[in-house]
Amino acid sequence: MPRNYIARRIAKEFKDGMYVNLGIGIPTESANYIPEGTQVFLQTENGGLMFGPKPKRGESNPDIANAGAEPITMLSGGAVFDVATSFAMIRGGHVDMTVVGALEVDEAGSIASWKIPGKLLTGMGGAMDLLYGCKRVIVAMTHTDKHGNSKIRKKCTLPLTAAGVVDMIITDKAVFQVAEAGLYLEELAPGVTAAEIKQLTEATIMNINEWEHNEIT
Amino acid sequence: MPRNYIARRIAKEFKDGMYVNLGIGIPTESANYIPEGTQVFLQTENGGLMFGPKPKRGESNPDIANAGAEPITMLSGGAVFDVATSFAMIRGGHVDMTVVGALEVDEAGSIASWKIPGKLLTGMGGAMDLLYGCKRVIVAMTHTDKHGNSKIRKKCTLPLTAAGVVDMIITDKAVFQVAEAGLYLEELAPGVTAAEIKQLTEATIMNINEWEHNEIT
Amino acid sequence: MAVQITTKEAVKKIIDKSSVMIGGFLGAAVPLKMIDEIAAAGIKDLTVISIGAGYRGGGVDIGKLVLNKQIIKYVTSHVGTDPNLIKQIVNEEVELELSPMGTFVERVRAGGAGLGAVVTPVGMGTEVEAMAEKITVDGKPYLLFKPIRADVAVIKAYRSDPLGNLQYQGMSNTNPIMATAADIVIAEVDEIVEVGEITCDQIGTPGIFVDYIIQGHSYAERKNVYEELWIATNKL
Amino acid sequence: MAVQITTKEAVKKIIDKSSVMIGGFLGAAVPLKMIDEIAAAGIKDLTVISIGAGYRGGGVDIGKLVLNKQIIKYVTSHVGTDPNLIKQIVNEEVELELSPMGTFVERVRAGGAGLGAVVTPVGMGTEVEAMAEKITVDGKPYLLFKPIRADVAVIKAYRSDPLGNLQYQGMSNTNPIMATAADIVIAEVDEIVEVGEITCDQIGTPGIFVDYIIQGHSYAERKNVYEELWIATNKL
Repeated sequence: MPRNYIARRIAKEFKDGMYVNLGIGIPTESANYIPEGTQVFLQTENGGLMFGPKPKRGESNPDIANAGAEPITMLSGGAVFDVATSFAMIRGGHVDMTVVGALEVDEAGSIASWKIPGKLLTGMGGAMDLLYGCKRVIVAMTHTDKHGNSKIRKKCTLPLTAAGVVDMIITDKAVFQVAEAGLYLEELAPGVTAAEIKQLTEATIMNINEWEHNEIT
Repeated sequence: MPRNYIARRIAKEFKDGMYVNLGIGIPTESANYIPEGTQVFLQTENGGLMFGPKPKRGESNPDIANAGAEPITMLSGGAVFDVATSFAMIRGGHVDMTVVGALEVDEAGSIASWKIPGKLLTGMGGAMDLLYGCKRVIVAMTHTDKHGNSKIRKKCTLPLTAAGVVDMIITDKAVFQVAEAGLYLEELAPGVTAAEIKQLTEATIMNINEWEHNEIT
Repeated sequence: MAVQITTKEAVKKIIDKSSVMIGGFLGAAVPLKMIDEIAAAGIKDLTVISIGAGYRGGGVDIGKLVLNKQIIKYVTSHVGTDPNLIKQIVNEEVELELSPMGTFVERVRAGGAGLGAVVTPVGMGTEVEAMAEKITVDGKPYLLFKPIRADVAVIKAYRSDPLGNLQYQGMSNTNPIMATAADIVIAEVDEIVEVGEITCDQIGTPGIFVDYIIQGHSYAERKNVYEELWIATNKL
Repeated sequence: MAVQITTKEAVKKIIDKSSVMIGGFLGAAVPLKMIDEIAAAGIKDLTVISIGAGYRGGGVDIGKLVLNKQIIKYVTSHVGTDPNLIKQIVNEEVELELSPMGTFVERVRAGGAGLGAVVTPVGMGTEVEAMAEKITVDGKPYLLFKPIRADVAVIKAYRSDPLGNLQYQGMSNTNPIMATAADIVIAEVDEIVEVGEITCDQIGTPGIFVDYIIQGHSYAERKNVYEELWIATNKL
């Protein structure tokens, strides 16, 4: 269950009282695994804080939706506001963390997620603001693309969404810290070896020797 | 009653449905003379639209005040908002008219009202935004200073509050239009002659000859 | 001060080649009736300014104008929800002007607030640098973007009074910002109530910004439209 | 998320040489209790950032900090209401940084919103040109001002819930903007209510912006303070 591993692993990064913006897909799923006793306030860039699960049929409100225009509910204590306020909040550094998907990430913490020249044309939406403004950026993605190529690159080859912003990378195979000096392996997914990670990762992993050494001894 | 003349004359400029910001003093008094059947919406830069007279004792609200922090009431249909919104409204050209006092005005429609070097130091407050942003600017002031010197100058001698923004000047003695080409006398206060205006006004009055001619014939 | 008119009268304010801001967010809180009427009127060569394209999949709300090929330029931050629009952009039938979402919103705000530009760090180090002017403030690099205004803004609010005071409910998203940034502002509302019924601190957009009010779907009708859409697309 | 603390605890967040934003507008909607406590604590060399000085005549609200000579720099748009402050400025005891009121507000907003600068036409052709950098956008001249932030913002709201969600009533003026633009944000409120009592569309400042809540005067007490002040100064 790689998908499940990623979502559960993201959830370990939630600290009590955090304001978090979650990207669509696996990041959003991670909200299902928020640890007991930890209160996390979810932000949605279209103008809401502290939203909850989707409503029951018949109980939706046409003006209460997430950034994908899907119906949500507001929790008690939640707030709604306009998008200028929302992006002031995001760009101004008030949101503690964002978790997003990516096409590529690199050693410098740069991320490509919005464009594949000649192929994927969607516009950057709010991603650039979120990646610039949120205090902590976690990228959640599969370790390799469908051809088995590493998505953790020495240097991103696709157009960047933001340069040097990523703090942590969570894949289906491992967890990395992105530090000033480069990438550090922090955790392996169950059943995955350091040797396998080394082979599947294009980027240099600063501490890979320690991990491999530990595996051998 | 020169003061009364100015306030009453200002009120003639109010058109139905106008949004107007009135400076303190005589401009504010002009609201007492709004013609019957004309609805004027008063804006206050600290964040209110459609405010009314001061409340009765015991009925004031500490958070309902005008730009001078004096108690006012909100009329039915009135709105309150923050100052960023208020100045977006003002600077963005949404307010139809402002009426302000001045130390000096000149032929080019420039106005000095916020500073006398070495004497008056208050800061410009919202005056520069109002003068820049409001669609129509009326200056209401005495024609001369306490020494009898013309306050309508060829060129302002005091630091400007805004350059080339004034549309109309209403004094205790006359009313002027400020056009591209210069100053045009539009009206004389009761008992005032064109000759007197010519003598009391430093600025060139483009059509003063016509007025003098009419007086002689 | 606003005037109540019919949807048919309102749509006449928009002509061929107009620039039109449309409030809402990827299909949510959009002026549904006005969009239908713009589609029906067949106005052409529109520059549409909206934060993103219409509801995912295309063909509904703003997507109707895309299907009708009424748009020649799209000013936005995201078109990923509408495959028809992407096709028209790739085929160069529609010109695309992108900015990051927060920058887009500030550009519209600047247009309405009389500011000369937006100066933001967002997009530095990306292709966005080519979409703006680079400037340095206090030794740090920023991108300078120009304000955005439109001929007409068509926005959506919950209720209005006859003065054009608008009340929102839920996420007002782009609507209050766009209400400030066009020469003509048309607000479509669920309900028009008497003056005073929307109290001074419930007003999200004061009437000073609004020129015309039109009666949209009632809240109950609109809720129904969205419930059906959400059920059909497996979101509810 | 916010934490409720006492006024005495809150004032410890402000130290000698701190920069402090104070919400309100020329005496209205200011955090009265916090100002009293700052005055009592005798913190020195403060940079005070507020849209204008205190209530006309001086000596009350912010004017107490002036009387105490606790301020070394004043960042504002207007000092005309406080003769004591003007005297200290003329005597060079207090450094003055002025900008036009709308520009001041945008500078604070930019500070809180992560924007790099404010670009405005206001002040062109006046002495204000010397207070900013001149830039040209689209062939038109503008003034570029830097954002303003503070170490601590002390703001005033009507009610709060324990999450720090703030509700305003009447003119909120600078309070919601300043709530975004400081490292530490302290909100003084009339009343602290339970979560949920302030509904999602009544929240003027979401709790994400607020660090500490303090119980100010009750609404009834505060109304009394202002009635007395207004009656004493012949305004009511």
